Amino acid sequence: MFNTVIEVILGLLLLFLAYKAIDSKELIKSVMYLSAVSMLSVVGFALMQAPDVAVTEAVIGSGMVTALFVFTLLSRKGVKR
Amino acid sequence: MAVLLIAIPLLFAFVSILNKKYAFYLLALVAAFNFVFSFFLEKGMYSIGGFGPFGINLLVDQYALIGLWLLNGLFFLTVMINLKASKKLATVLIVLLAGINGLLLTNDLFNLFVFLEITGISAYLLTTENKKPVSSFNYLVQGTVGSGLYLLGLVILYSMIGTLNMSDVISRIYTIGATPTTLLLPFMLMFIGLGVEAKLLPFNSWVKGVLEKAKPLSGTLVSSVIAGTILLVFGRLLTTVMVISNADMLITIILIATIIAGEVAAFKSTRIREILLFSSIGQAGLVVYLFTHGLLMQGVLLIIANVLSKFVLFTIGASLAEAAGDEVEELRGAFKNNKLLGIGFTVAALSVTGLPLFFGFVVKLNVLLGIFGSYDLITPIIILVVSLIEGVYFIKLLMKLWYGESNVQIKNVLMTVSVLSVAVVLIVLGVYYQPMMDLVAPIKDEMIMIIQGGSF
Amino acid sequence: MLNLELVVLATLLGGVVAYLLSMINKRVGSAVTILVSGAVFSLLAYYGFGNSIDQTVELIPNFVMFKVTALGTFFAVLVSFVFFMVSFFNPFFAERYKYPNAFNLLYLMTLAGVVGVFYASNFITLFVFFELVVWTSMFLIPMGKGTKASITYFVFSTVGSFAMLYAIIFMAVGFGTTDIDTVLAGLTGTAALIVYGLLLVASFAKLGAYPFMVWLPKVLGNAPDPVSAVFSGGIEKMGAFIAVLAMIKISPASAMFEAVGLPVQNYIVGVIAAVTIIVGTMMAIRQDDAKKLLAYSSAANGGYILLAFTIGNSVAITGGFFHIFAHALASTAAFLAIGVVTYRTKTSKISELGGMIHHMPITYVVYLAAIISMAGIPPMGGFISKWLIFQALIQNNLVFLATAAFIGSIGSFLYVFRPLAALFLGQKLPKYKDVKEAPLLMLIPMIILTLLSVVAGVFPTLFLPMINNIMTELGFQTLMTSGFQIIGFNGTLDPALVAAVFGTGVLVVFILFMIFPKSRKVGLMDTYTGGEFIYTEELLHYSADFYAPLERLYRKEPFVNKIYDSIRIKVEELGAFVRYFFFTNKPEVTVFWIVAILLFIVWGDII
Amino acid sequence: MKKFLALLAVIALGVGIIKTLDNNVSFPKYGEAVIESRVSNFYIKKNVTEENSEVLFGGSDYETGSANFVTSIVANYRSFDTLGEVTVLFISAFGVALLLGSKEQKRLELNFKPNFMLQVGSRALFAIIVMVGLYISIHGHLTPGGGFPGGTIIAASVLLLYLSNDKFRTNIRGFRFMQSITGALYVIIGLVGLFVSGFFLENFLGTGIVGNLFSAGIIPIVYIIIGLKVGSDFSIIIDSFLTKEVSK
Amino acid sequence: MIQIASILLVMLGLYGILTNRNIIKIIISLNIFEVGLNLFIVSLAYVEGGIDPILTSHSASSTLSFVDPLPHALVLTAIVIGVGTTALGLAFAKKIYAKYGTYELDEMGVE
Repeated sequence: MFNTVIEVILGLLLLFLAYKAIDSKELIKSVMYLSAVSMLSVVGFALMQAPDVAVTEAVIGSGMVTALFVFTLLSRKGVKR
Repeated sequence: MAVLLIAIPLLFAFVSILNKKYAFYLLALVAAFNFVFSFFLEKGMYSIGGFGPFGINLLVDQYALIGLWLLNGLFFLTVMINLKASKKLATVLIVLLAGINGLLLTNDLFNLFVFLEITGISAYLLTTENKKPVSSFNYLVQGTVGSGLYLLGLVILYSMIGTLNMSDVISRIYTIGATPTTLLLPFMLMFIGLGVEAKLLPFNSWVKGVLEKAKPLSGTLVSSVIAGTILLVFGRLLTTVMVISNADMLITIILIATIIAGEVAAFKSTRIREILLFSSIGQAGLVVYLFTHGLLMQGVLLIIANVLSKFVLFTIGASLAEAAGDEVEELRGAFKNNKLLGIGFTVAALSVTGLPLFFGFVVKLNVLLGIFGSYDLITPIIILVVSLIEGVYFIKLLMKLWYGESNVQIKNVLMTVSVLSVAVVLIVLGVYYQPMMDLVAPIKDEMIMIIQGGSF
Repeated sequence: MLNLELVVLATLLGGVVAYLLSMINKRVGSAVTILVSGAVFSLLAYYGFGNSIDQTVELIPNFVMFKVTALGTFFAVLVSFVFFMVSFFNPFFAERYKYPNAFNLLYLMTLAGVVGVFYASNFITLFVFFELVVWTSMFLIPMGKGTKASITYFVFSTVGSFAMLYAIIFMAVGFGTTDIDTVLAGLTGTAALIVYGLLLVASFAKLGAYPFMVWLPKVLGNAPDPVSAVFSGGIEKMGAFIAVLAMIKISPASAMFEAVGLPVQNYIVGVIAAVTIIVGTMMAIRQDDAKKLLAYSSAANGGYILLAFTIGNSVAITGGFFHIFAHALASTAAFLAIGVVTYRTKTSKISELGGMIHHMPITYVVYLAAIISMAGIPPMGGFISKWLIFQALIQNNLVFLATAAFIGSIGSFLYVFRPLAALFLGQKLPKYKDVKEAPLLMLIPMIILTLLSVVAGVFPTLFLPMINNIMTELGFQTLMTSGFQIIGFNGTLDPALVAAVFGTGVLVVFILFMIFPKSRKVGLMDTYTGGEFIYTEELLHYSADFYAPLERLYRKEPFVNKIYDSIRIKVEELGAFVRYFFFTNKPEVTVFWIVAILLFIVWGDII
Repeated sequence: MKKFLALLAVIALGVGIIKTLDNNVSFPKYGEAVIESRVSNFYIKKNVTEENSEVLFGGSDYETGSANFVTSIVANYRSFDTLGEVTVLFISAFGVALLLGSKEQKRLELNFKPNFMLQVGSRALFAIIVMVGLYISIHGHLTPGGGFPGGTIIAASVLLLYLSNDKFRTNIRGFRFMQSITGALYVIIGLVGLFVSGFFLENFLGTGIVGNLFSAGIIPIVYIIIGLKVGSDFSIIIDSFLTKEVSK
Repeated sequence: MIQIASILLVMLGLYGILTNRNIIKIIISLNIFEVGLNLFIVSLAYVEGGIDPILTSHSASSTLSFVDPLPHALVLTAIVIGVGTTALGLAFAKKIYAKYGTYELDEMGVE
């Protein structure tokens, strides 16, 4: 029961953040939303008893990928942080 | 032993980045090795890690062997022809070679996905030599979506039947009593996913950008070698895995549309590379059509004919376009000073058009006989009309390239030699085709036998 | 004993030899073509009529199967003879071609292909050689002026050959074999009708019957003259061969057309043939280019051949074969004559030429003979065949077809007279004052052809045996002859007598012409009009708008051309549409289609 | 408007797919997957090549001694996939370097002044993080994680150095060397298996006791190799992203 | 629920590619596509009340009900391949930006 509640919340949150990531105007924001999405997906993996996947996604998916996105955006001329 | 065809290239690829200077020699070495070694391969099921049907297996049957001989050979030729271009991309090319061999050999659905990605990424990198990053990017996006859809379909299939081994799929499907309706979604997802790579019609908006300005190396590889590989994979899947489906109507529509659209677009086009790429789209559609209608042998014949002639056409076409310009008008009489290349080009074009004394004619005859054999009287008409259109624009092209004044000069002995040798192969196969027939005759029975649990 | 496969292979080999020799010296290579085609002709003629050809040895792989028939021999000998005759011109035209050595190779390949077609015993072989001829001759055309013509040629003959291919595979799947005799004999019912129609499409496409007439003038007008001669004398005849297969060997049982006692489909073909005759004649009348004129006339003659086969009784069929024979000789001769003119003057436009008779009398005579043979005037071969065909037409009281044929003949008088009067007669242009008669080597074939067609007109019974062989082979009774007389349905024809009368007439006129004082020859420049002397070279003989009043009746092109153009445009528009919608180098297009198709799949049961 | 339609379409498609999967009788509902009918059953029971009624923690000499089933699949049963996957990472790292690092490179200025503590601290952290990465990699067959996260963590340590210091650049040639050598080693291990016992990537070492560090045959070795390789790949990617071509 | 959400995530990814003309956005959409895909694959492995597929001292026997480990392995592969593709795509993005000075596909003229 408790599990299902968490799953529902998680799912809705995932969809919301994903939509924001696609829809938001500023690139840096949508990158952040993306990393949030993958962070939440880590929770999902954990819920589904997949620790290996969770760890990997946490490190690679939301860590490395986000870093790469940020660097790409940083390399723009005159980008403000 | 079959794994050496993949492992050796990978090993060389890893080593090749140590020293950029020698990378090219490694490439030449490994390409030659694969070409030669594929002839010493005996048929059989090669397990990896020794886990039998539960691990990953490489399957070497007649089908795979034909593909290996053909594509490794052409890969070697292509690399040798474009020495300069290959030097920069040596590592990518080696990995691509590994990917191609993996695609041809693997007997595991997920392993196929991995090799699809390897081939895809190396192909994206290959297209960077055209200096058109946007096109390459589009190619990457669409390729990724395609393979993602393939993965989706494959995991749905796995969760239904619980195995990834191609040879076991059918038997498991029967044991769990899956119906065409339940299998429709996964099969269609896989079909579309591969269709993106195989440039079937609605999914191929990447082709134009990638090939319309392609340099000889990437153009030949993408349009001839990689296309042939993907089509062969398609054939294997459609014959051994995706046999039960009730979307035949939809698929047939897609494929017929592909055939017509490709040829018609080529008819409209006035640039040599566009003409070639559109015609190759049409041919791909025809090949997949044959596969979906169980005409494996004819499909393979068509692939062989196409890959060979597209190799010749694109090598010459791209180098002409690089030398003088894309528009056919600018190339008028380009063969006046390059008679040998012109002869090779002519032979290949006539073979694609399906005129006798060339291999294309034998293939066309078999294709039509096969389709008629399934009591289908309409499709032959479509195919004939389409190949009339094809003939028209190829003849137009030939006439313009032969007659006219031009001072284009292409000096590349290696290219001339290899192109002419392929042309000779086309002629010889067109007259003495029996050996080739005997070669491709057993492929379908072998596949069926392996599905039914037989072994060599 | 002569082996056919050896002949074919030797011809191809000769082509290669010619190619290699041409690299050293163009004329030597062309000489090789003369030797090879001559050898082929004489071998086929000697052994073919001696019925001692074997086709057993298997040198070419197994889809090539030969079978010797009287029909095949007739066609093969005739066509190889045409090739032989024409090949005499090659050395002279050699240096005008873009790729002379390739020309020699392709010329002999075409010859090999044609021979293969006529001796083929199964349809696959037939088709292989048919297509071989298509693409080799296709490369022969643009050696001259335009490259567009060869594309047109490819389109039309490919339409034909694809129709035939469809029929072939239809039969192959049905019967499990493609052996011509067994298959054609076994056909019944609708299948027979389908095959009949498809084969006839192929034959129309080659003969240039009405809807497919477009390619003839383009090709024969633009091709180099020897090639035009080969086309109208030789390659077109493959269409007649296919027509024989379709109309005589298949006999689709269907509703009879009571009024004329013909099967309906035969009558339809007859109508098409009639239309071909009329359109061909009328178009020929208004041509200014002599070669285009001859092209249309040979299309019209193809119509006569078809007409003969539609009637289908022994007289008509004999007439058909005889017409094939006579027209092959005549049209080859005519094209060669025009070839001589263009060889000397670099043009074949009637309005630009005149008075050639003074420069090249022999050519003039050759052309005269050829053209009256085409028009069916005695004492030429064409007359005999037309007489036979008219006999049959009247016998079966095919009124409409007969009328068409008559109109065609009358029209042919008109169009043969035009180049005669304007090109050979008429006034001399100073521009061409030092034009000489053709060299001897070019005269030889023309004279041979002329003599042959005269003999064919005077003593047709000399040539009837080879046709009678075919008739017996096809199971018709042969034509009744007595001495040199031919016995038709109503009344007999004594060609020798006719020729004698005709000859005396000509003789008398000639004598009178000699006796009476000659009119003073006036050069082009030393005359005046309206009190004004003439300083510009312009032709005053009425050649430019010869039949202007008649032509005003049909000013426009035949509308089929427009149809073909519009088809081409439609295809191109479709191509543009496809490119705009699908090949747009945009990822979202792909994704859109993916989504759409998946939607169709998952909601398919609802939609 | 267009966007709305597109959204509608994809949602309709999603619902349709869910519906189709739901109607699909042979497709297991969420949480009702039957392992017994899948090949993974054999992976868990470890009786692909031999017969085990039950695999116990601490038992010894199974066909693969990995306590972590996922690892046993990744690095043993389906190790060939992993080789391909490593190749994908390798070729994309190479490609990124090829695309971005064509000319002479110079460090991208992030324009913020790290204070002394941060710089020193990051140096200190570097070693620790590398240790952690290696630890995770080598314990892949006992605990969650394994080569890929471990390698990424190693790369993260490099990243830390980059961030803490604007002037810093790693020794790319060293990483390239490591990348190449580790990749080659992986293939060579496979080939050794091929020549020792006839199967590519055969687990030719003793598998030892389940749960011990030194067990599971080649799995720890493979995983440490993968860790180093992934680390170097990512480090190269990071470097090419954090540098820009010298603008003349 | 997670399964449904994951499928919808995949669809959202497609939606992103469908509507966005910005390179970075397209790559982000690809990533969402892949995240959804991975979630879906893992959700196929889940067994009600199953435990994580690792033998430890307190889950010491293979007879217990584990979740399916094979999809996890597939997902590991898929994640790494995904990050490789993403890195390549971002490299293309940087290249394109260096060439055209923008990420908007519409603003860089026809290729």
